[in-house]
Amino acid sequence: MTIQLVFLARLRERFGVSREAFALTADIDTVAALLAALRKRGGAFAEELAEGRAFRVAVNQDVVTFDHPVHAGDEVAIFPPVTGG
Amino acid sequence: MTIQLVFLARLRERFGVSREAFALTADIDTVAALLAALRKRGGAFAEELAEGRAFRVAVNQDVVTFDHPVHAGDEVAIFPPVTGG
Amino acid sequence: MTCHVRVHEADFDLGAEIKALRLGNPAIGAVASFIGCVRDMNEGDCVGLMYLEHYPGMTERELEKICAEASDRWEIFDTLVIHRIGELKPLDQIVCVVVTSAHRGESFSACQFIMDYLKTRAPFWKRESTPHGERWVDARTKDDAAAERWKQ
Amino acid sequence: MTCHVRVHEADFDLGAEIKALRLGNPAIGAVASFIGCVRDMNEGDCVGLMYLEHYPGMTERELEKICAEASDRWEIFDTLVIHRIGELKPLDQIVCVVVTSAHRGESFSACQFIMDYLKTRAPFWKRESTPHGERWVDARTKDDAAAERWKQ
Repeated sequence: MTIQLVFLARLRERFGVSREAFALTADIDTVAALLAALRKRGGAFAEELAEGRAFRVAVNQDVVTFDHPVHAGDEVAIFPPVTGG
Repeated sequence: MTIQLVFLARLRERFGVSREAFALTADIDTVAALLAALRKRGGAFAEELAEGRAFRVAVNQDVVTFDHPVHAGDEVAIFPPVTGG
Repeated sequence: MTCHVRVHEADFDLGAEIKALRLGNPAIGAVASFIGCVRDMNEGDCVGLMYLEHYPGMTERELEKICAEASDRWEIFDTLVIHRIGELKPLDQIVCVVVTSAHRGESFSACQFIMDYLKTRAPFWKRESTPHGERWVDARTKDDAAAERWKQ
Repeated sequence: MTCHVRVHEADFDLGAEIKALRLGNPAIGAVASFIGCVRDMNEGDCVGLMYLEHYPGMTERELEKICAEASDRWEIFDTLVIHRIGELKPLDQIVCVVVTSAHRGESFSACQFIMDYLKTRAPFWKRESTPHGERWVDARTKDDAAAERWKQ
């Protein structure tokens, strides 16, 4: 019952990690619930993922809204607004 | 008291001439008057330069409206709508 | 802002032209370009050969005026227009337009503006050879409409 | 319609890419293209180096989706997107987009659409080195506005 978390660019630097396995609990069934759990870690997580901060979430490489479900085996990426091109 | 007439593309082919010296008379002081004089030649000139036909006139390489003056020494080009690019 | 206009029979190499335009200007962030090519079909007929006539002198003048108008309207660095004349065949390049600027919106708009005005104002004429014989290409009202929208 | 997407460190040659796209398709009458380059100034600071990070896998997917959307909206033949990653310096090419079509309006619109969507949806991030140190580039609201107008 784990998911792969992926952090990119400025968030990867701030969190000091680019990829981690995250154990889902029964109450973490949406992106919103996952974000709440990550915020509880405090520090950079609480700060960068606070409501109103500009970041995006992709589940299995598709950008989603925060009510999107999260299932075991998913790859969930969190990253700043994109700046390529 | 002459001008240089220049005919291009389809009009050059229809008139069978690409460039000719044209002697101005006192009554030919505008593009409109010049066109009237050319129409009097009949044949392809009357046909192609008839009112309502699509052609353009440039005096000294600037496209002009038919009320534009014509002076000795001018280069007056008559050509179909352009189709480059 | 520099405006480069060339009208000749020889082919061109867009990549090399862009390299030359960008040379030593690190303020350029955007390069928009366009190439027009000879198609093998037009108005439902196969096209074997195409002949491009122009009005020497006026052509260059008109293209320079169009580029100057573009640089009055948008913040751009360089404009380049190359238009070929003479005999061309399907797949040949006919024309290219390149515009450089700091940000992309300006070069995109200016490049399209120059092509739209070139199509309706630059004195070039196409004659095509088809199975039914030779014919002068008719001006398209669609091109007039494309140029017209820049007046709004 | 074919969509070509490439994400890599190596530089690219726009002229050669266009030649390869056009090869053997005499129905192509128009090729619109765009190159984005590293500028030596951004937000008022000198930029010495730039580093481009991306999200492997999602990047290619997203670019392919954007190209597919473009070909749903306009009658176009091929789309090509090349985006570089890793370390870049001023004057380097970052990205190119090429679109081919029969007539110019379609390739111009599709090319600009792809760039606007790439800027707001493709997972790339820029980090710049300036005299004040390293910084991640902020997303521009102007880019959101550029993408937004295609929804009308």
